[in-house]
Amino acid sequence: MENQTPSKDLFVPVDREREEQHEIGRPSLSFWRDSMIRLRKNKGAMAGLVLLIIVAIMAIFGPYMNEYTANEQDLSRAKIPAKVDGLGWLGLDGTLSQIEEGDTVEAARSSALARFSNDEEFTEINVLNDGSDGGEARVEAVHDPYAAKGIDSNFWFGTDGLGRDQWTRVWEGTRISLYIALLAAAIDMVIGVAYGGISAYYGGRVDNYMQRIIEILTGIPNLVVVVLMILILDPGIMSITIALVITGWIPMARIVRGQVLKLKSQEFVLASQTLGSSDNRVIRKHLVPNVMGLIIINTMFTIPSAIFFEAFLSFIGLGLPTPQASLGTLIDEGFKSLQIYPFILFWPALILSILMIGFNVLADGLRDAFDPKMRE
Amino acid sequence: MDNLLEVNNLHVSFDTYGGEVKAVRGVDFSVKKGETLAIVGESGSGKSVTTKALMGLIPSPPGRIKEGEILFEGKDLTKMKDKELSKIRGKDIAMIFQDPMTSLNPTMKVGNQIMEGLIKHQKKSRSDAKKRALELLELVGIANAEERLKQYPHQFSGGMRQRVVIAIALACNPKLLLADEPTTALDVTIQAQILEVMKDIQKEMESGIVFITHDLGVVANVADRVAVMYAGKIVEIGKVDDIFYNPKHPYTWGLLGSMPSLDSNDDELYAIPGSPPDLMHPPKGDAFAPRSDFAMKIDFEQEPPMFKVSDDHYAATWLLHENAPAVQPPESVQTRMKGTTQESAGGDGV
Amino acid sequence: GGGDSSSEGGESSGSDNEGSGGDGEQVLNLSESADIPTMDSSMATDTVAFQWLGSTKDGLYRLDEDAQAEPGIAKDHEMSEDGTTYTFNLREDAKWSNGDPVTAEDFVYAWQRAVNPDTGSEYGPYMMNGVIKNAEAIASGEMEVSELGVTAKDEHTLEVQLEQATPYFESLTAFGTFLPLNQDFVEEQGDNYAQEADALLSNGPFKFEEWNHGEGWTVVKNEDYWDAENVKLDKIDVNVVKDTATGVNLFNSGEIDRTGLSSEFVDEYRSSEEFQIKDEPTLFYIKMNQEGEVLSNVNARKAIQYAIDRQGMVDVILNNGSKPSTGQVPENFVSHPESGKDFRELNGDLVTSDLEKAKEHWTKAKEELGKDSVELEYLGGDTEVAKNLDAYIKDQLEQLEGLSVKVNSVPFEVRLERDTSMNYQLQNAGWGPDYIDPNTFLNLWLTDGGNNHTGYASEEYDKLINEANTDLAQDPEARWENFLKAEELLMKEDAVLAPLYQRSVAQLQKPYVKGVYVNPMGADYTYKYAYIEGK
Amino acid sequence: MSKEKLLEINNLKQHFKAGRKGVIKAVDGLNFDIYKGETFGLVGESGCGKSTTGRTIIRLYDATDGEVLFNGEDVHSVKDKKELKRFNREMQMIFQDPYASLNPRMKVEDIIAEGLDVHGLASNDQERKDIVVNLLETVGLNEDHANRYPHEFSGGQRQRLGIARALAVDPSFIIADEPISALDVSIQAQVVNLLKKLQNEKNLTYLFIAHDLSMVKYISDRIGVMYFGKMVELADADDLYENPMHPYTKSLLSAIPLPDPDYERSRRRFNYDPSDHDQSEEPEFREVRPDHWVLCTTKEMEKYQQDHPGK
Amino acid sequence: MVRYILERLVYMLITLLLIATMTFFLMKLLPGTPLSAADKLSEEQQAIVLEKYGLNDPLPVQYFNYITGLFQGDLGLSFQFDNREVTTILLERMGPSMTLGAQSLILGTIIGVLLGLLAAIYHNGVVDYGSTFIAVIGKSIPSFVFAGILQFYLGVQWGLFPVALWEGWEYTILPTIALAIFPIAIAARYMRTEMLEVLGSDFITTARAKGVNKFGVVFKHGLRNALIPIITIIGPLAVSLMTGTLVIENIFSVPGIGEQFVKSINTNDYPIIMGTTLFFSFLFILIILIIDLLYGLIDPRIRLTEGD
Ligand SMILES: Nc1ncnc2c1ncn2[C@@H]1O[C@H](COP(=O)(O)OP(=O)(O)OP(=O)(O)O)[C@@H](O)[C@H]1O
Ligand SMILES: Nc1ncnc2c1ncn2[C@@H]1O[C@H](COP(=O)(O)OP(=O)(O)OP(=O)(O)O)[C@@H](O)[C@H]1O
Ligand SMILES: [Mg+2]
Ligand SMILES: [Mg+2]
Repeated sequence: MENQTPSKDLFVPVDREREEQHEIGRPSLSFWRDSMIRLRKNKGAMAGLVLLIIVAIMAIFGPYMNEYTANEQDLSRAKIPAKVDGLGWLGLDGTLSQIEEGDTVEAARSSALARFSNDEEFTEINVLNDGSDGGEARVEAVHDPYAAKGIDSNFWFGTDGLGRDQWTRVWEGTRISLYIALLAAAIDMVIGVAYGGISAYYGGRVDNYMQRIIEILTGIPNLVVVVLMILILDPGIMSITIALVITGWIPMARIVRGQVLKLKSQEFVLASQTLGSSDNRVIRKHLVPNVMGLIIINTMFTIPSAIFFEAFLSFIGLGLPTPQASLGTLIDEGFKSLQIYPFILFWPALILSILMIGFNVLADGLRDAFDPKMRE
Repeated sequence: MDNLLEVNNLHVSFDTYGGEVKAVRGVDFSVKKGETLAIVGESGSGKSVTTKALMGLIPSPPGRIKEGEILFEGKDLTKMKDKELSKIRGKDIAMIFQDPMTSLNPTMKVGNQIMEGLIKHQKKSRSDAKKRALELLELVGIANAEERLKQYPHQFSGGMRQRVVIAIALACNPKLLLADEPTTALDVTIQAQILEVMKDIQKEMESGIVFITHDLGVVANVADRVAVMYAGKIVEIGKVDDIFYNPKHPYTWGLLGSMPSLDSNDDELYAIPGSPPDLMHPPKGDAFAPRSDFAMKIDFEQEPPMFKVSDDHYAATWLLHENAPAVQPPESVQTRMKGTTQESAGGDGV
Repeated sequence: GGGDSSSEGGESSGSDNEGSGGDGEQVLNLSESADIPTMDSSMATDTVAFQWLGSTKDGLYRLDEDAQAEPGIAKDHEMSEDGTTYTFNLREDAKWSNGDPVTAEDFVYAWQRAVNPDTGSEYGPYMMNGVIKNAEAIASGEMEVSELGVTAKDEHTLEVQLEQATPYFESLTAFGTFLPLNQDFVEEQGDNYAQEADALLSNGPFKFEEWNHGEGWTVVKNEDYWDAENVKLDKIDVNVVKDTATGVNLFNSGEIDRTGLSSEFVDEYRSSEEFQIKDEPTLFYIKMNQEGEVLSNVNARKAIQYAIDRQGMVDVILNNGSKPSTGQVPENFVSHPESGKDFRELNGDLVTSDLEKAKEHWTKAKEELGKDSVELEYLGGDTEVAKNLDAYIKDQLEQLEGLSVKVNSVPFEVRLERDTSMNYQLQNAGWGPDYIDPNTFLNLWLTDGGNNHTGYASEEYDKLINEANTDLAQDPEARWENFLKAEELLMKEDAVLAPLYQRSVAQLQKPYVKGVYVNPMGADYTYKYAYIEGK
Repeated sequence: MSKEKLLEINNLKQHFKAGRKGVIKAVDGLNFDIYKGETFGLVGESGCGKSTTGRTIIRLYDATDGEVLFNGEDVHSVKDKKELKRFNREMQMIFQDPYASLNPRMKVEDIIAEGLDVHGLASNDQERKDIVVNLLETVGLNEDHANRYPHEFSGGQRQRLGIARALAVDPSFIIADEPISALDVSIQAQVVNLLKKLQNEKNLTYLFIAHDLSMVKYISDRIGVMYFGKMVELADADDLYENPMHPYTKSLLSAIPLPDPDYERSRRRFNYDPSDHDQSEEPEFREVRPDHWVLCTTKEMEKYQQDHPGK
Repeated sequence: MVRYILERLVYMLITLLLIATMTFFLMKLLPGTPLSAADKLSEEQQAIVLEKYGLNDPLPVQYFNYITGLFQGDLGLSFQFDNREVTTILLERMGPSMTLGAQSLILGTIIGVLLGLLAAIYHNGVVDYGSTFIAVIGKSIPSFVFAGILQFYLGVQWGLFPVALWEGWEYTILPTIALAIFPIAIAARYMRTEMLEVLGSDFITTARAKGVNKFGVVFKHGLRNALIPIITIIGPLAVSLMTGTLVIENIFSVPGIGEQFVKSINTNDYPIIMGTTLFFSFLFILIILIIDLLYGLIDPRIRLTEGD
């Protein structure tokens, strides 16, 4: 303990203002700002957000960044790979290669050449193994379709089976995928939130009936409903959206219902009721703002599944009409030539994966950010 | 006398987004065999963190013991690895938590929860462990013990659950029992029963108890000695009678004064104004000064040391300094003192 | 073969290869794209069923390597002067796989069953109405089944009365619906008939040994077959494989001996010695609904005919050996009765691709219609190939100034319905032959043709076709002339349809598979003479 | 104290459905009056139906049976929305949990002004703001606090906000449902002092629910003790403490720990066993002594009267 | 308990009846006819054939017939597979789908739960990020792409497993793996969150205060509690694995029910569509029931409140 005695004049009572005593001891951060701070600290979520923003920007401006349009076809330049000046080292040099084996180098060479319609002029042949070690001869043929077809401008993502520019198509596809996802999510949010909210708020019999309806709806397999919808309506964005909306809102309704049930017996809601607030006011001012965080998060999770679902519909042939393309249809199309023209699959799959990862990570981050329990 | 537990200059901090929370800022106390030390203080003053630190249960990250030693039978617990600690936990030092509703595993039979520690620490066979569990349940006053062992926590009422928690803590005859607000969640009547159970057992086993609460009534009931915590520090410590009948720290006055006594009249209660300080930025000087009616200039500049009031009564307030003006505690506190005890305020800085 | 008007691309590819085992094991491993819906010949409607009916049963005739009728159960036949009565002499040594002899009664029973409305057969009435006497009346329930123009003169003599002379009747009898049925067995099995491997009787080269629905089936050589000595394969193992890539993977890992290729795979395997192209007489074309304002204009239709570059389409999009189609009767399908020249060769390219001409016609059409811009809806299929194709066609057609095409990709069922109700403007459609005669392609466009649905009504055309089927039925050359003229009228003058391509199927087949015949109709392949060599 | 009845509660029952068949009789036949200007304390163990009583009175629940007369009018028979609103202005409630009772997404100003908005008590924004500031000052907070969110406040301050919200509509009767039990000891006194001050200033009537008997005794004029949905004893605060009659009341009183070690060392606890009662007849709520009511049988009443001879 | 199950079963019947009714009428909205050769038949001819299937009766009559058949366990005859009983077809096709579904569910949950556990134990460490990454990837790659890649590399290139077809247990390996990736992702993610939450709860501290070590805390105390919410998601997951496996069934040539279902939709085979829908719904409701019972098994608190 201290030995030197503090000076005497310090021992005088202080007259404090009472006001001061009521000063608030804790930092003043609003709920949202607090959440945002937490979100910002979450590197994964921020990376996801940045990726999403980049993809969204590209979806808007990408198609205008080169001279091609999405549906401009030219069969003579079909299926050529991506070429970006200066990125040749990344494999974006616009060449195709094929490795063939044969008993002799010549045999291998000719079958490798046949792969490129025997276009010797623009095909370079590298002998990988001349077969002198007793094994099969291996020959790699590297074909330059740009040179062969005299194309002087580059296709950044290559072209598809109809010679359409993949760059433009992929970004327009992204647009459609994003549109489908957002629209579906929005309507799903509206229906799900309203349904769950009403069911929980009015409770009792209303709740009972509404829950029975949900149970029956969930009893019908998703696929059944969607397929029926798409068969009855014309296929297209609208029917896909409607199909999504018909079943997609159920999880949201469940979540909102659970949340509202919990909130509804919270004392601040009771307090509002004792003040004579109408149901309308209680819902608007008290319930909705408090489930909003959860709704946003859940929507974030809905979006990737909507994108996925659309891709699945394309796979089973219930997707968009031609020549419209979404990332789903592009991937499905590209998947068919995976073994021989992998680049057709690669680009849309890359963008889709970025979107998925972006939404998933962001959703995770948001959930952590909005959940006070995750505070650490 | 040999101390069972000795805590010296304990500092515990949490690293949060907002910065370092200095939850415990230099705490010293000791507990002897068979003695009950009560720690009181308002919410957030660092009572739980202190006990958790004793058990090595501070969640890390974000928490860490910054400084200090915790000597249990002479061995420093802060230097031990988790493995060694887990041999002491439950065996030599046991803990009872505040909320009986959440501190039992809902998916495990009560019997198994009691037996778990026995099997681990005393290497008992299942049947021996079960016998002991039966004994324990009877000890804490649960009837039909045999049947109860096979039930799950949700089949117990709150009071019974808290008894189970106590039984778990007592399973291995611990030398030291840490009870963190063991009755706060309970009704007064049940609380009284639980306190009785605890006292009986202590008598039988001679264990030392650290009893945390903010209910002064409970303290008066159970404690031999009392430590008053404020903002991560012990501000006054002494025998239970010293604290109740001769309190020296204005915060202790505040606490005592804000409890109406059954025979008090209709006057205004003495209320401690304001709210506790932000532990992320603890104020300079005496942390209680901003809320104290007796604050002096020095309180805002220099931290008060522990002044000795009597051999086992210390308080950290400048009011005990020889230069301080003599002040009288508020009236409601004075009535409590009943004039039964010693001199008026004033003492020597130590 | 069954008229296959379904959408693009359903390759039902078999592939064969020896199974396991060393030299001489005569096992063929194949895949089909779908399960067999039914093995009941009266009820069958699809290519898979007809394929395996054809492999396990003999009708009166079967098709040989050159798609000519060769004797099956019938040794030979006589035709009456007027061509309306056929008398078939059946072989005596033909047996069912349960030992019963195959008799004329079996045919009578089978054919009557096929037209009996109680049976609910779809192909029975379709194949027999207007061909076999009284079939139509029986099928609509107006006449007793026994009135059908087919009678067993004795155990091995079958007499068939036709409504009118039908030059292609012989090839028709090779079709699945006309296969015989063992009445006792069928009735004994009742509802269970043709549901499982053991509820089937075979009188053909192979018989069912195992049938796991959805998964595949196995047929083995039928030792009771009258021509068993010419059957070399011991066993054909068939698995259902729906996905092209899966088929290719199975082929490469040696599980199956033949697999179909989609265009993407063609590039990869074109240089392989296992690669082959199988031509089919199936045509695809754009139907144009003349009841619409724009398409009632012949110049507009001609513009559409001319606008499409078919070569690029088959080379790049289909990429499977399909050929541009320039008429409405396929290449290598029928040849002139005298000269033996191919129908297509004789009538030449009725429709060509010529953008200049297309634009001329289009300008004219716009003038006549008094419109500057036109939007047309195009009904396309919902498969991937179809979508690519439709996107291409849209692009091609939109080269015509002021024309915009809205593609609506719908499932096959929906397209059919909208076809029937004529609720379309442009439509991608296809047709495969039911028998080997130009008539199977050309009678569709009769004014009251059940499948016309284009609004095309031409007295002249009707007269040409009807004449060919009645007055000229016995005069092959004159009949031929009529068909040539009719096709020209249909395609060139009246521009009813815009032809697209004649389908081929690209596939991989192991080189050791030999002796498999490809048929233009009915069963796609004949395995009777197939064998494994050099595996 | 004028003995004018503000609230009369007659045979109030509130039963909840539980599960398929079960019924929880949370409140089962309560009878008591609350006089103008007094504080009526309601105590009892957890789950005995105190909150339910409060909430039923203010019509958060529709009563299963019985009536609640407020100034002679039955609250529960009012169906008209306007009439109801009138009651809402007269009767207000302060809740137990200072964290759950304030909407975390609303600013303090809007929370306090909610009553003004609902009843249209402020004609313009300025007036609304003024009233809010006034209220904040009444409960010991200030203008600066109006723009903050609830979580920026400590428990005691939050409870003040709850009080300010209730005061906004200028009620004459306030139900305080354990307004202090979630608060720290040092803060409890602040809130209790505030409630007392307001009562004096505005002539308020309180129904004060708590299980902490020392605080109840301090604040209440009369106290009712509840046990399993029934009122077992009702008397003046001092009378109840000095002459507890019903064994449950005795046991409750004997269990309160007091901050006095000497007292604690000598305390004797009294255990309540419901089966000790006289089983010969249904107990009824009887006036054993003037203004001292106990739930008892006639035999028990006689015994109580002997044990506690009149004042 | 028995009473509770019986009650649920009755309720289930009612739901199924409603679903049957709804699908029945939806089916009538489908365009086209179930005739595969519709384009070849005249309208009169089509009418005759439809008559045979009873499709020309007035709607109420058809409905009545269908529902009465239903009560006798008769789902009708398939159109596309002439004369075959829908029940037979469903039973045949169910086997492979259920096998794959069950295998992948078990594999997926076990791996997923382990991954999630590891992530929770080594919270914010390399393992955590690794398992999160796997989970995100698992959710982000379309299953047909994943299946195709598995088939090409593990089957064709490396010859580890059969490429496709359905001829024995080893043929289920690749499709099971392909299907399992989604449950792995989901289970891992939920497990992590739940486990973190559970690890922060009071009874875990109690256990640690008893001297239980980290391992014991996680497995003896944490797992069971963390599993409770996971059970909830397993229900719908199980149903979708056992029914919606169309993509995988196509790619691996599995004779399953999902593939059959889409085929039926494409051919307007009403009886199969309805039969399958009812079967799917039945499965769904059944699984929900099982899950509810399972809850009781895992969570003793629910046992008392629900059953008696
Ligand atoms: N995990 C943590 N992270 C950050 N801060 C923490 C953590 N645990 C405790 N604290 C802080 O440490 C301080 C002391 O907390 P402690 O739990 O010891 O209080 P207490 O005295 O037990 O209060 P109560 O009476 O409410 O239990 C508080 O300010 C609290 O916010
Ligand atoms: N909305 C409700 N539905 C069903 N039961 C209820 C409801 N509200 C309260 N109960 C039950 O009614 C009984 C009385 O509850 P109440 O909340 O009134 O008790 P309390 O005396 O206020 O207890 P505490 O001191 O814990 O606040 C309890 O058993 C409770 O479970
Ligand atoms: Mg604590
Ligand atoms: Mg309460």
